[in-house]
Amino acid sequence: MSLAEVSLFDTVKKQFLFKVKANIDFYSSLITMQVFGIFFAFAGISYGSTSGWLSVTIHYYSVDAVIAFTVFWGFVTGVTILTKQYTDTDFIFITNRVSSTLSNILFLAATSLLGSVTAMLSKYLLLFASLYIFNEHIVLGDIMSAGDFLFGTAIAFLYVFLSCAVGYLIGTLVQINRIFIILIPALIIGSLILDGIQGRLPFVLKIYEFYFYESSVVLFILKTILTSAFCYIASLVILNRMEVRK
Amino acid sequence: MSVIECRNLSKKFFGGKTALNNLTVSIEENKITGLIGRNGAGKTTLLKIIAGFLKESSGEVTVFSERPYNSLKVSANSIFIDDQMTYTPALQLYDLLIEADRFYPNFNMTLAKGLFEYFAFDPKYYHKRLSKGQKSTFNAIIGIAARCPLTIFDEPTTGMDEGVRKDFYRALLKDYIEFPRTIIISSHHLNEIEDLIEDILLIKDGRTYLHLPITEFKEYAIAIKGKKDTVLDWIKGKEIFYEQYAGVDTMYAVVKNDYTEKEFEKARMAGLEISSVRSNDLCVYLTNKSRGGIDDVFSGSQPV
Amino acid sequence: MAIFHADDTRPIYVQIAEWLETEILNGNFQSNEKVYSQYQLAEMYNINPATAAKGLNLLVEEKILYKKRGLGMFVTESAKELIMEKRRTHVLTRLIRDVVLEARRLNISDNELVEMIKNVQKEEGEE
Amino acid sequence: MSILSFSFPFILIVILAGVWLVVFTVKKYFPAKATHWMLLIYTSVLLLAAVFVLFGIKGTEVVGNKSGDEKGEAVRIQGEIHDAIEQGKMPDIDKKFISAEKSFKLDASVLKIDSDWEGQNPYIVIERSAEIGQQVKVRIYSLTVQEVEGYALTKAINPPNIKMSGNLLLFSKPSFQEFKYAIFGEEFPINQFKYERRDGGGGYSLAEEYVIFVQIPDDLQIDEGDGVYINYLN
Repeated sequence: MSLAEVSLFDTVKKQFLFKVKANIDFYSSLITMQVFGIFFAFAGISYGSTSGWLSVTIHYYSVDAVIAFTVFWGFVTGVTILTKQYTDTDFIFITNRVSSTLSNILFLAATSLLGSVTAMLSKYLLLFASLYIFNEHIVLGDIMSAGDFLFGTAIAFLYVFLSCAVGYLIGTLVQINRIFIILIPALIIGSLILDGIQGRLPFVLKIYEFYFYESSVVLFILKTILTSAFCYIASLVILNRMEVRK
Repeated sequence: MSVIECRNLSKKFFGGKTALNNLTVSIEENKITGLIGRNGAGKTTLLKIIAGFLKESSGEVTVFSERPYNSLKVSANSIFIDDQMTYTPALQLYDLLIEADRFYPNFNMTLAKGLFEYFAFDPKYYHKRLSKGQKSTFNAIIGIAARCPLTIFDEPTTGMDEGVRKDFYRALLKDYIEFPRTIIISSHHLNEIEDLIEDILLIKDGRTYLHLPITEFKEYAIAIKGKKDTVLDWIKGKEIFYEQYAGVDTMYAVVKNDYTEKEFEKARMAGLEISSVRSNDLCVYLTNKSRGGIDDVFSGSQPV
Repeated sequence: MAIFHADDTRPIYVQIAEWLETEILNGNFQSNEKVYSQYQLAEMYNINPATAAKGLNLLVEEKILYKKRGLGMFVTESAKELIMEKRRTHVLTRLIRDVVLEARRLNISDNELVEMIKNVQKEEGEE
Repeated sequence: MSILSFSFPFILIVILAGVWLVVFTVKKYFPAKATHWMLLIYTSVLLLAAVFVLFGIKGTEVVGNKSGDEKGEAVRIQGEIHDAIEQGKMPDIDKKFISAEKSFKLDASVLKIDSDWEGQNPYIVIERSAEIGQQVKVRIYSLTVQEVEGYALTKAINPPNIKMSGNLLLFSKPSFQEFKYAIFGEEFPINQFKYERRDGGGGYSLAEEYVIFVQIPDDLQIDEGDGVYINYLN
């Protein structure tokens, strides 16, 4: 019997399409997270004052919450996609660790993109509600322009994707040993305490600033893409050594 | 040509449990091999190493001349069916068939559909809601229809009822005749698969105990019954697999069959009854830890 | 290899060989006619084709069948003869062995046994 | 609106149509589960909202310019008005600062001016004029600056009410007004790369100041009420 020669590319493609169909739980969690974020944004901060003849209510909206929730979703998804339930499903059909990881990355990228587009679009939902439901005057220099929308989506995507990558690496570590579930938060809290005692700027904050205070677009793209790449490569190196369907 | 080669293959698990211990075996192309062994003999571990899921601790293993661990080539040309298969809960049974068809190059969708309808599966049902037997049946359909050059069934009939088992084995045989491939079936019920298989691979304590054609295995041992002294005299120096005593001095023994026809004549003349041993019983005798079996436990622990 | 007399435990390939012999005896297969392939037999008996092949090879060894490369197995000219001859000797040997064993259990001497056989022959002849 | 912004709603409609088209054509490969519908409805709602907003938004609903100019002008006009009062050149003040203007016929010889605006004494500047004839002209100059998050939203504010009954010119507080403002912060992924970071926190502030300029005939007598502060130019 002649053996089938399958290419990695072909397998990754098949597996990606399979995951788009199979991993629908992640869409549900994405929507749940974003709807939650939108409610947060609606509730928002409201400020009102009334003098004898003037009543002013100012309603602050921001989709930052939606984006932040999406970033968090990315992290959780990155971790979850490596749990036994999902990897076992992978290995029912043709795959190896490389194709499994590559198709995971593609899936995470695709859903991150979806997530960042919907997160940015949710601004229009807020605008809609503000205009037509709450009859508010919108105080704005400009409605988000097409350019801003695309740019913002791209940057939001990089954040979500980075978060997925970090989640993926942590998910990998957790697959090696459950102890990391406790160890990683412990390390973070420990470093916070230690930095606090020594009066330094907390390490975690430095990481935060590293990405969130970067004002050069090019540097930001480099930072996020390189970090993501590092996380995925490290995961792959580890996963290559790990047994499946134990 | 051999499809699978294992040389001094060992597998130690984290925590020190040795599942395979210097196992050497070679499985030839397009044969159906029955992998037999007691619980914990290392059957599943061996199969999972062959399928590339687990990594060998030492020794050498090749499948299609390639180390199976993490090999895309092995994955593409083999399928591993067991009762632990978890499919994505998002897809319905029929969609799972479509996915399998998309992945496996030789997948025979007509056959899969035919079996799917024969076993009266609901296309819109979900795998995790199936009963144990139905799950096994569905997995078996995938396993047969995938037509992988290396098809591995690890206890495929778990939970199936008698009729379904028969249907499954017959379907497998028919498709094998039409599309020969290397098949390994593990089971602890040899009698179920003895007609189906060509070779038997018996493993015990993580090693190959026997690997030979099933037709030879059936003549591998004989049973002798008669007066204890006569029997003992006759089996002296032979490899004894099993012995049992009944009545005052009747003895039943199973020994390795390397007697000549003349010797059998003589034995009969001496009043010994000679018979063949059922393959399944022989497996049990061969893989028992002690020669006497469960009775030893009771005879050894007389109340004081 | 029919050393085991309990028929139900005889290897399946032996049973297949015997069944084919019967088919030939009954005239279902004539000389130089093609018999079932190992795959047809495997399907009919629900067994592994290799086992079925062993049954066929048994008959080839006994010159009841001959192989044509790439075409299959065919019945030899002398097949019927050979089968009848085999069955004759086979059945007779078995019966005689049973008689001898039973006689021994009943403590009948060899001479007595021979005498008994002669008597039977005489009775048969008179009728 | 740039061309890109203008065509944006169309792009969104095309995307929406595309999503639905893909779903319907690949439906057989795409088992419609609750999640898929959820996803579909969710994206559709978002896209529809976007279309509605981008097509339906009217200039009046989006208020506010960056307040720099307006605020600066308000400050400038305060100076100008004070100068004008001192120099008696009130009519020269830019017309755009007039937030209300009214004129009344008057037959009486005495004009009573008062205000019922408690706690606030409108500042009234009176100029006698020979050419005006038998009437009273009132102009209200608004120096009010309403600021929300750094946006000046003054124009929408009503001026004080002016009423003439008999020979009483009465000023009262502006009619009740309710403002509901929505402020949309810029998303952090966009905000991050802008040098001028709008950190918000401007909140809401209202600095009200009106100067009421009344022109009367030369011979009219003024009876000052308690609720006003009057300054005569001549």
